[in-house]
Amino acid sequence: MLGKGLLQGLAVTAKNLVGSYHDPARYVTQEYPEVQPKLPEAYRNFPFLVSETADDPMGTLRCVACQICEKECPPQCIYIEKSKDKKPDANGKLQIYPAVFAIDTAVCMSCQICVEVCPFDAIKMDQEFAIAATDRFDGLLLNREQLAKPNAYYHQIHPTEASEVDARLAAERRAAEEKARLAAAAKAAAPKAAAPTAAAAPGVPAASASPGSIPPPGPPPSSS
Amino acid sequence: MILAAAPASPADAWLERAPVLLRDALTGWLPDALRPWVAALLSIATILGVFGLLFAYMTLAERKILGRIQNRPGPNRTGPFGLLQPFADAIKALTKEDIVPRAADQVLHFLAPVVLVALSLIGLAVIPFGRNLVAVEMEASVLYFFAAGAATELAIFMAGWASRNKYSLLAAMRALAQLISYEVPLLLSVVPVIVVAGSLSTTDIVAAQGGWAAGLWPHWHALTPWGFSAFAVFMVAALAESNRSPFDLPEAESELIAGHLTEYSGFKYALFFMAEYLGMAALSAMAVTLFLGGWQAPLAVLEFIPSYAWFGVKLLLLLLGFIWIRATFPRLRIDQLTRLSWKFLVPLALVNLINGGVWAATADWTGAAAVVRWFISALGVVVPFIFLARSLSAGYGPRTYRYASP
Amino acid sequence: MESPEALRDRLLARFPGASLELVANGSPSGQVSFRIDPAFLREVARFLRDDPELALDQCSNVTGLDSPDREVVETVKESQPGAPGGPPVVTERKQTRIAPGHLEVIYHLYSVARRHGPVILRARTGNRTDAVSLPSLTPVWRSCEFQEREVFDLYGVVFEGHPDLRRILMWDAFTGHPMRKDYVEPDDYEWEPTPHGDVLAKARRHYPSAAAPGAAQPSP
Amino acid sequence: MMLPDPASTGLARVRKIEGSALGLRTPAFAPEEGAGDLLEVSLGPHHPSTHGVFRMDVVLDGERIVRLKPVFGYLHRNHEKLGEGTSYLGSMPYTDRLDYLNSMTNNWAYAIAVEKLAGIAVTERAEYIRVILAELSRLLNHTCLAGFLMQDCGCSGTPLMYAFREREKILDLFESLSGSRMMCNFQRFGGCRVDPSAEWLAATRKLVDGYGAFLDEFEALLSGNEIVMARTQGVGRLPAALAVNAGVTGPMLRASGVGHDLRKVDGYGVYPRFNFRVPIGREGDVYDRYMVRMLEMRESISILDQALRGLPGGPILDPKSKQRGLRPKAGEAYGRIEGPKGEIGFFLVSDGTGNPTRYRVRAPSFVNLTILEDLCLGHSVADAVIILGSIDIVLGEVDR
Amino acid sequence: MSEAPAEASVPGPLSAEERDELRRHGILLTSVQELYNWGRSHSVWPLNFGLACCAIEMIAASMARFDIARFGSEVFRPSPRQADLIIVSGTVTKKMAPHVVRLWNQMPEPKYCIAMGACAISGGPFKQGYNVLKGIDRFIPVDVYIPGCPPRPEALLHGLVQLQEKIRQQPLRGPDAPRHLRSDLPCDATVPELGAEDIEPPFSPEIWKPPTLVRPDKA
Repeated sequence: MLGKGLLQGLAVTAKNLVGSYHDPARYVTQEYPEVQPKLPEAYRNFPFLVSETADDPMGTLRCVACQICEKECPPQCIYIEKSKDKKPDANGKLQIYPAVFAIDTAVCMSCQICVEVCPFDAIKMDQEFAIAATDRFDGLLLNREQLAKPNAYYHQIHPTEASEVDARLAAERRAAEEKARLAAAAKAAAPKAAAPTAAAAPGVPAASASPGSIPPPGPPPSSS
Repeated sequence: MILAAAPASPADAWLERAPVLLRDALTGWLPDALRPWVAALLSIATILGVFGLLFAYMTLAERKILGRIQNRPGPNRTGPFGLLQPFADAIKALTKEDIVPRAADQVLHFLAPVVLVALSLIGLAVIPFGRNLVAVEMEASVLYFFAAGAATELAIFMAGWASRNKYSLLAAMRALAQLISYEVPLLLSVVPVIVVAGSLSTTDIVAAQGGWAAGLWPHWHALTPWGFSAFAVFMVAALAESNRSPFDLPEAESELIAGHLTEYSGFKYALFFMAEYLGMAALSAMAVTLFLGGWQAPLAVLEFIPSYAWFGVKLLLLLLGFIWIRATFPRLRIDQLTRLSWKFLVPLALVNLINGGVWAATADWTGAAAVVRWFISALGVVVPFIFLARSLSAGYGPRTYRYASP
Repeated sequence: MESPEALRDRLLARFPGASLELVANGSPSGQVSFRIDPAFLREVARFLRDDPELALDQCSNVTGLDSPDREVVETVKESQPGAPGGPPVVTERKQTRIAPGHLEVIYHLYSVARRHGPVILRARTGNRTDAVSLPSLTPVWRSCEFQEREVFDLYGVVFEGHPDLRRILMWDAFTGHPMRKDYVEPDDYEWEPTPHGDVLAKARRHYPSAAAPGAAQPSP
Repeated sequence: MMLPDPASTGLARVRKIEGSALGLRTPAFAPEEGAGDLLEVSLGPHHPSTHGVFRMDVVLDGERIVRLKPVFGYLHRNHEKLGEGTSYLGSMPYTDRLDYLNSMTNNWAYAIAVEKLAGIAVTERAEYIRVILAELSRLLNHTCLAGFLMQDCGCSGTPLMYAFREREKILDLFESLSGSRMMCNFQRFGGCRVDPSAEWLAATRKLVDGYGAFLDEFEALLSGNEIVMARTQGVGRLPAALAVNAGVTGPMLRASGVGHDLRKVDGYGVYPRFNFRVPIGREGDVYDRYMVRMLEMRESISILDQALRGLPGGPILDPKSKQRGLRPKAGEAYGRIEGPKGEIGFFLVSDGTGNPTRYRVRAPSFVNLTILEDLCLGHSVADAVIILGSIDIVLGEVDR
Repeated sequence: MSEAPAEASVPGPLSAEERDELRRHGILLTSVQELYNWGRSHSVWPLNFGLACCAIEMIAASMARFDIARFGSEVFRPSPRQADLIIVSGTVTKKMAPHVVRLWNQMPEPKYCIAMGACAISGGPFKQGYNVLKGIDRFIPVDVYIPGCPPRPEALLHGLVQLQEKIRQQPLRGPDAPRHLRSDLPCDATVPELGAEDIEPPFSPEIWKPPTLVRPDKA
């Protein structure tokens, strides 16, 4: 009969109109600025650099400026300059560090390939999405200082993943220490031990416990 | 002084008489010669004010109700509960740059929105908003109303043609087709009411619908079989006349961008918007007057509520219906639109004409005969509806589907 | 469906003059293809479509492929008459030659009716500059219409017999064929805060002032 | 409070301008002898119903279409050229942006092509996860399509809102699994990137169980609606023979009565293990295309149900597979799957280096548009809009 | 009110905090400038215009879960004549660029532009493509940049709130006045032509200056 379908349709909309006042399934709005979205743990938006501690982010960056992410980044939005000197990392080991590490969020597509290819667990995905700016270059080009965020923050946004990473890093560190100890033992057994290097290599295991022992990062490299 | 005793009839209640008393208080000190003029100006101002405000809040209500139907709140942060939203929109529209294409017909381009708003407004003059609340009483007020209303589509044509834009031109052609098709059923559906009420005056028609059967069943036209049919035809035609979904072909967004509005910006565009809502309100007010008993209360015991409040409630319910329909239905195609009119609404209205005539002729049937009268009238609605609906929906229908053999 | 070799033999028997070559595929996918003399392309295609056993009624994919001109180093043996009576002196000389490139169009055919495929056809143009025309297969399969237009647009293959051969993705006034390997993009370099080696070189070209002394430059 | 005269404050200014809004130059059209006054209209590239930046150059006789030429390329983002300069892994996130409603199926099609090219095996669990995600993607695509189609028919957003309400639920699943709502970048060569947790599977189960009820309500709103039927039945008829010859695939081909579904024909992945049917239409008009998708969603629910129940354990990525620095042997491969819009295929040519020498996307939306003019001729503008809507295009895929 | 324009030109006698305090108590309007800015900031009607992936998230932002209507911005106008805001949502190709600029020119003042997503800001992941415009700000003055690929609908809402805030802060006189009230700025943007190899000009010289190669962190 003509009109049956029309009435059926009207019934559906009426059900939704009434339902929006009592049925949460029919009133799905999340009022954004007041209600922040519940982001799932896996959510990714723009990368950040993991540093071990919050009080000295530049000194404890995990990144060793190997530039793999820069090469693999599909839209080529990462720019890294290696440092000319070495600096002790969180473990006290002398490492090359990124003198410049910039990510252009105006280009980044948050594909997380940089995270996948990073062998040092140094770059991870952030969950920050509200970074709209009125100026493109001041607001959207993130440099090393803006990108560095402490491991605690990583634990906060990706707890499961961060624990896994920490466990893996700890295991690696233990293995490295073990190896270093064996090497040191072997060298000690040998008549002449290269004492200075052997002492430097194992380093201080828990850097976060004694951040003061780490020398502050050098002055930012001037433009060549 | 006024509430000295309980009123003998609802017409004497203080609240009921408040608008009239207010008018008299405002004009009472004037010389007699001036008094009707000032009173008329006052009613114009009231209509403008009330319907201006109604327009503002109709837009908000539409946005909010549409929102609710679509499971969301709608505007809610401009002022408390979003109540200031229409004013923000008005300020923006007023201060927006006005763009006129150089190729456009400058005069018509400017005139179209003005004419449209004016024509949408003047129809309101003859609507009795309550007992004794009508701006202009005249003998042929129904005729006057439809004469004024018929010109609105012309204004849309003006807008579409003057813009010199291809989309606007298509919209103008559609508006004309719509005008020609839907004036006929609109008017035809009113004729039985005039026949039954025996008058062309809106106040008389409202008066004819007064009273209740057993105090429960009001004598509204829409509650009789022929009246219901006429009401339905009237409302469908009213939807088309006010270019509301599912008949919003002239400004069909998904096809013609904004149709005749494509070249309008700023305040002129706001005027079109206003005209659409005013036209919708005017036609709804006419439907209330003709079919829903005007300002009459639905139950005898509810008469203590002032008549204009009842009118307002009925008007708002009809407007809610407009919004509800808009939220639900897709749009018709232009050929289907005209076919719906010529092959369905017009024949239905014509048959209904006879039906209404029979009803008028059998007005003195009582008792068991009244039941027969009802039955005949119902038959006169249902049978043509079934036949016409069948021919209208020939070729369309639900289908069954097969599955591929693996 | 018959094996590719059987199909090749059948096609050769049906079209005696056609040069038909079975192109092997080094990848594990094993999708072999037939390279066909362009002169016979349309007839072969029509045969493949209408043959009741094959019934390749759907041309799923049309692809262009660019093989640019390349340098070939050849070792040329030259024999010169040596000392009288003695054997000729054979000298080996390395000689570079420009092997002309070509454009290739690849058609992936499937049968909807018989549910098999793909049969892959390939045809080559003579070179990349003037002999770039191939017969259009749009009269055989409608699905080639836009895809051939795309190959024309991006590779510059001219399809003879195409009903409406215009640029499809780029605008009409555009002159280049961007999918060719030697296409040079217009210099609309966007200043990038993250310049990489080659990007930086581009930047220097684009902003000559940057190379001027005194202007701050990022280190490469 | 009274506002000062806008002109004096400069708050508003009147501008007289040349040209008309949206006016575009259209190519000249020579009408045939005896034709009436014809109107050339350019629908798009900015038009509410072209589903993005697409243009139809239309010649109208009254409102009847006598010629229609689609114009492409307004979203030609050089996907294929970029693919030739990027590593095999690096192209994966780009495939997300082809048909941006269905990144999961694009990923799968690309992964299948690379797996064929490099001879990579896929683990059993990953195959099931791929099926689950592809069917969720199909639900998402068809739901959104129905919403957009009804928007084109002139609905004031309500069906689209309901469709997007459900879409958000599916996107929540995608997001909690892959980390992104739309650009999942999820499939890897030889498997998937993340193993779904038990909670994720439970959430998916909940969605699948509730989806049928949503479809019922959605169909109550639309499928039996007289206006919808009047608008869509008999409009844009596509004969089966033309559909096959023009390379039309997916629900559009099936609506024309050809039971061609790559999930059955190619039997890729683990689809042969599932019991499902392929709905086909009779008329091949817009209504059939809409209904076939509706019915397909019900089959997808059934596949999801079976896949969730039969999901095996094990690794999600073939341990022998390589992602970064993949260098397949020289050769070529064409891999295709049944995407929600039709056959989506990738043709890759390798020369043994880390980048493909040719990276070609066989986009279903693009090929399906071949017959757009045939479908629209003789119909009105309003019909052309819904015919385009029923073809279900995404411009990212059409123009690539 | 005769003193209204004068009031508009100078900052009101009240400090911002006092004004906020008043506003909390429901006393809203203190000057024409504020009324004007309040009106246009709460009635930003976007153009119904989408380019690519970001357009889907833009649509999602107007749908039930996010509901851009709460800010009074759900009135997506199909015609540029009635729109206040163009959300450039997606990759602007060179073929499309003239149309986008023309749409911008067709919008009446005051008008705003949001560049949504990486592609609209800089060409994003596709910036190496031959047919991709490297940032819509080469032709159109952009008010708010929203990075992301695509930005979440919440990010778009965040951008919209920023735009509203920006509108509310605009003085109507002086060098910081909005563009449409300044006679020294052009009314229309340059519409590029499709040339033989590239669009001509590749950028609008009045709006965009090619930046010098100085990295911000080193300048």
